[in-house]
Amino acid sequence: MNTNSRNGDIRIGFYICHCGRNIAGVVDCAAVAGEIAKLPGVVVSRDYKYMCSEPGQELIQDDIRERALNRVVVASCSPLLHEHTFRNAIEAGGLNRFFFQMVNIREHDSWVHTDGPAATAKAIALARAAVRRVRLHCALETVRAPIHPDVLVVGGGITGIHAALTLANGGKKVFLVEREPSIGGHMAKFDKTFPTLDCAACILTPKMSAVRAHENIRLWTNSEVVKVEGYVGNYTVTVRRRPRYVNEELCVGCQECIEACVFKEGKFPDEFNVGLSKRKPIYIPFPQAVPQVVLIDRERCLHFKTGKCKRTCVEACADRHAIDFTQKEELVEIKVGNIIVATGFKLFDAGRIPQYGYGRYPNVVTSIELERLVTSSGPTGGDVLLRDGRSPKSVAFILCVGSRDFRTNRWCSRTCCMHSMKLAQLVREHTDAEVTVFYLDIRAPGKGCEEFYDKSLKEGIRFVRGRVAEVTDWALREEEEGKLVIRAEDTLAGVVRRIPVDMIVLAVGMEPQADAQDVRRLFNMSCGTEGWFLEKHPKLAPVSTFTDGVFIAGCCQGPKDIPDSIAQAGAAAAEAMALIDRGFIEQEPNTAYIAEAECSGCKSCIPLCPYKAIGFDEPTRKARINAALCKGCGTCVAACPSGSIRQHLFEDDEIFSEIEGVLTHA
Amino acid sequence: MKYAYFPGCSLKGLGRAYEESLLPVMERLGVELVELDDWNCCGATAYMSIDEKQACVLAARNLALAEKTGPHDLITPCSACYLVLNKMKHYLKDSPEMRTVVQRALDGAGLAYGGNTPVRHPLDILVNDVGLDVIKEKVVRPLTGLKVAPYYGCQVVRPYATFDDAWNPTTMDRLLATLGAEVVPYPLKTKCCGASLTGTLPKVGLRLTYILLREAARRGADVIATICPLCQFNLDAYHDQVERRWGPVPVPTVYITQLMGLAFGLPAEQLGLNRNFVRMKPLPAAPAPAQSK
Amino acid sequence: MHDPNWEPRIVAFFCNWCTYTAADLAGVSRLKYAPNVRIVRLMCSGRVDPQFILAALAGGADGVLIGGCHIGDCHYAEGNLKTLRRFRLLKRLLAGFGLEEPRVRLEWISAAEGDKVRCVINEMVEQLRPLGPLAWGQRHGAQGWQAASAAITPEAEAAHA
Amino acid sequence: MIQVLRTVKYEADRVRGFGREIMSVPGCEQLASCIQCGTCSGTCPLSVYMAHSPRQIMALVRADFKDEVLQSNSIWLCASCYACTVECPREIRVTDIMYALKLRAIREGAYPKRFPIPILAKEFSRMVRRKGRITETLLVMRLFMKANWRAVLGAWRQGLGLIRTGRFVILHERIKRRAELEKMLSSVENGGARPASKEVP
Repeated sequence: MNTNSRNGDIRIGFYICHCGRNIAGVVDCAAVAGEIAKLPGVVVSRDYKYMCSEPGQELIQDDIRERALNRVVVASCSPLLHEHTFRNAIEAGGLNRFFFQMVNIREHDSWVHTDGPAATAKAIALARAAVRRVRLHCALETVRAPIHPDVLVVGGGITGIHAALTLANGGKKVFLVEREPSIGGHMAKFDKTFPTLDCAACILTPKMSAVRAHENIRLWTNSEVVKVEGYVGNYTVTVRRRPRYVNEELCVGCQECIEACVFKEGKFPDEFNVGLSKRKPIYIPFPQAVPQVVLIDRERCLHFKTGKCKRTCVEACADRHAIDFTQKEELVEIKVGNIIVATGFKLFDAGRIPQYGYGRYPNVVTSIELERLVTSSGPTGGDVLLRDGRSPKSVAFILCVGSRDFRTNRWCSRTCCMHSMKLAQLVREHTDAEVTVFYLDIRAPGKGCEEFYDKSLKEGIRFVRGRVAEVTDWALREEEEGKLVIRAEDTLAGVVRRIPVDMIVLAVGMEPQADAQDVRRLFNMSCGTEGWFLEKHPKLAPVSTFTDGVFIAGCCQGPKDIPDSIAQAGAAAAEAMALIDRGFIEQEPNTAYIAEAECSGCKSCIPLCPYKAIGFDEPTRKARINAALCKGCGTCVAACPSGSIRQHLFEDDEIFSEIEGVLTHA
Repeated sequence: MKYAYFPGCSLKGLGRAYEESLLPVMERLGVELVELDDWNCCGATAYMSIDEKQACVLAARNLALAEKTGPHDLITPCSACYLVLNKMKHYLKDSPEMRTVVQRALDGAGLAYGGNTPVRHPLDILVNDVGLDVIKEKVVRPLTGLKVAPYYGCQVVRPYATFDDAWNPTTMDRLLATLGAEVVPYPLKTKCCGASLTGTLPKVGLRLTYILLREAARRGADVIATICPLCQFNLDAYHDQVERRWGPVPVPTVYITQLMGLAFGLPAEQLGLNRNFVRMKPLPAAPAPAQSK
Repeated sequence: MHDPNWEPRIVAFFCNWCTYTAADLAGVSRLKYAPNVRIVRLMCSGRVDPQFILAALAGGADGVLIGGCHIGDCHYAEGNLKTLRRFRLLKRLLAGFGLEEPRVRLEWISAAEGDKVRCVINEMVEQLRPLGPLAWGQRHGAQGWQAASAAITPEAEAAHA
Repeated sequence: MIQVLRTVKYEADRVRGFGREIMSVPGCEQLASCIQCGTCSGTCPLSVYMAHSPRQIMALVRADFKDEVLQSNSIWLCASCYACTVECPREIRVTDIMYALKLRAIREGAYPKRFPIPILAKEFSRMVRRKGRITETLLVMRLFMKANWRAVLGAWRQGLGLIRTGRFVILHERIKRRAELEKMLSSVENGGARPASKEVP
């Protein structure tokens, strides 16, 4: 690397970015450059429109060469966004990448203040601190750590499936962990998909089978991640595999055991059909389930409950011996380099809005219940029926149930407009019912979606713009007797209407999984205020998290339709693959180290380190830090009574100089 | 159990049967009510459209009087008073500016507003403080066979009450069941009766009243139980006008406290039942000794 | 009384993963707050050496704000617990030196809580305003700082766990 | 003949700042978040009688059409049942906004003449001020005399009924310390909700 300096003196280049009007609109950039130019050691002080642009970076590189700079400070946006960019630039200019300090005058200054002079003063203070600090910087080398080539994908919905297949097709070994007994997620329950109306099963089932067949994918259903340790490239993950009481290797999926069960009929609500049909204690989640392995519901199985079952299932399985009541929960530990979290969403509980009568009126159903009703493989064989078996003459959809509502969920769930229009079209196909859709705003921005809206209009589906105030069963007029009555303002016609219908479909929104907070902690991620997993940057790093090597995809990050989920799955797979194929990661050399001469051997630092990176060297009676284990938090540094622990990039004197810098009056 | 008691103007006027039944019922339950000395009108809904500060002062004077009386919760049987007093508490809590204005006004009379007195409705106290078990013990004449539509009205559960659900309240349902009555599912239990308009815009107010009465009749109710003096007056005193317009809706409206009194074996005359325009039929034949439900 | 044009100066130490990111989010969301704070980025609030706080106070800051991840959410497992322990001890010491309570503040602000950054900063500025300039250097000189920092030992911290 | 009405609104019809003024009343801030979903109108038992539905009132307020709002019968038809306030998905306190509008309409005399509801409000406040309490029967009599004396004739049957059931009170209910109350009320006189800033004419 480049030498520290010419003739030993410090030569600093300072650059302040206008960021168009983003910074310059509030901060007087020229004034800041002028002020900083006066500081000792500052050789160049410039303001420029876009420092991150190619010419901006060249400006720095030219100055390094022509003005023999050996330190660079850039005042622009957040270092979390562009520190990497500028470090690369100065490295390309021939300087060690750590002779650099960045000043955040956009996110922390121009965007949050309106008072120009005050913001300018703040920018000067922050820049002065950086200039003082950068003088003390040392040349450092980044550390390379190898990346384990295997990947963990958490969640076997369409997102997880696609991510796993993409990686596996690229030759990477993938562990796919799914909590439910089958992969497929929500999509497996859908009849058709918007806006093309192609059959969901026809496009999903082949992918599910591909997962099962892929030699690079290890599929663990009925399983959950319980512990994650390590860091990018080197994660150790513990997976809990819950027993299905059926041996996955031995079961061939013939389902004769189900036939043979002592329960002659299904008796328990079928999860897959959202309670619209019944299943037995031994069952397969749905016909296309992957793996094609039955499982036993321990809570319902007579053998487990009473110990007095005839065990006709075991008889039926005969010499395959797949049924194993002694199966125990297993904890499996795996090593992976990257993790893709695709844990999806849960549907809003319609009972939370009592005005709509869900749970009180039997013919008020949710969109996913209707989805099962219109599916030919569903509990009614595809007939849309009321609970009493009649065919509805009128069906109403209520949109935004648990969306855009400050008392429940504030966000737009993005898919319900299209989902409801799709279901509305299917209801029209399957029945001769009149269909009315109550909406707030039709949101159909996806490709082909506006056209789909138009198709719905032309097919005679009636649209009423207005949020339904309530659903009741009290009749004011004869035509309302025996019906569910909707009261709503038709906001476009400007009248309040009472509309009697036979069936009401609540388009329930999406919300974060109930255990999202636990999962977030498990993988060291953040959640936004709404509870969705937080991406590293909303635009530039939509599938990354603040933890390197942990990616998010699909609806766990926010509501999405299938194409967007798949796109994110591919993006997350590509991000992981890029890291794997590079083979190593460059770690920020911000590790702690011991100034041995000063260490008193008091050992107070040792218990502080959560990574067990600090050991004690008995012969010398000094503490010793294993740099490979150190993550650079600096807690031990702050705690060392003798001040003998230091931290690269965050040396005490660097921070003191920064403090002094921000406090020195202009 | 002791409470400060804020009757409100209605209970001294059109709604006097409410007070006449509330007091003996509470006494029977061992609940002591001490009427607030020199209480004034809460301001109701009308004053708020005249002058916000004065409306606040009206409410605050009563709350300050209650605080001065002692550390007892304030029981407020009238829905409008209950709503207004609670609303003003919220308002004063959220607006320190208004609080200063109000305190200055109270200063002259040696009163202070601390905002700490809970303002509570008899339903809340009956179910949550007294308890349904205790009430059940006092029932000597169960209302078996009596079909009752529980009508809460709008202002008790909306929007400040914390003791019950704003959309589907159930305290009165449970209370009626405890008395042995058959509770009729009544989806209009919190719908507005239009009382504030019946006098001024009869065409509008009466229709709302009619809808309530009609649905109660449609559901087979013998009687509507209410907890609001305005609702009771509206559903009762305009009953003849409703029937003249829309035909028979033969359901009387009484206070829940009157039904409680009957169940406790108090004589109907003492409970103000004779004040109704539409009289309630005598209770069905005396029940079998074995208590059901 | 102090100069009416006086503005409190606050030095903030924010952890890289939560609070610094939250401050970025406040920016991206264009939330507006008082321009009195100068943020110093550290990897973890656990890196905040009490001497940094003392140096800031001695160097002319009127208040110090420390921001870290919520308890249980620390990027480094439990660095913020150490911060809390250390902070409790420091608060007591500083109280002994007559430092007013609002001058040194610890807040847990997650990466999603941009609005909390705004609220905390605005609130702190308003709390410091009536206190006037700290002028710690004039009150205690360099000795004050050294005495205070000498009292912060691992044993003393452990006592504040 | 077909009746035609020109309904265009000009910018000059707006009273700029009116929407902001209402939104600055404590409790009314959420109006800014209105998405015109119509839940308020749908749940309102009286919206079917209103010249403008509550939703339209919200829109007109936000758009600064002060005159149209204050002259609308809608604000007087609000029966304070709070259904809209409880149901609004954006947590807008519609009822409180109605109060803020009623107050301004009375203050500016903008309500429909001989419309009984604002008259009732005024008579109500007058009686409270004088007596400290309300005597409903007497209040209604006053209202009839002020607003529509013919209505007294229509209500005779009810009046007789009240006398028969002992509910017709002819002596004023009053508090003891009336002077104390009057002093309190007059000390905040002319306060109201008038904003500190000047109204834009």
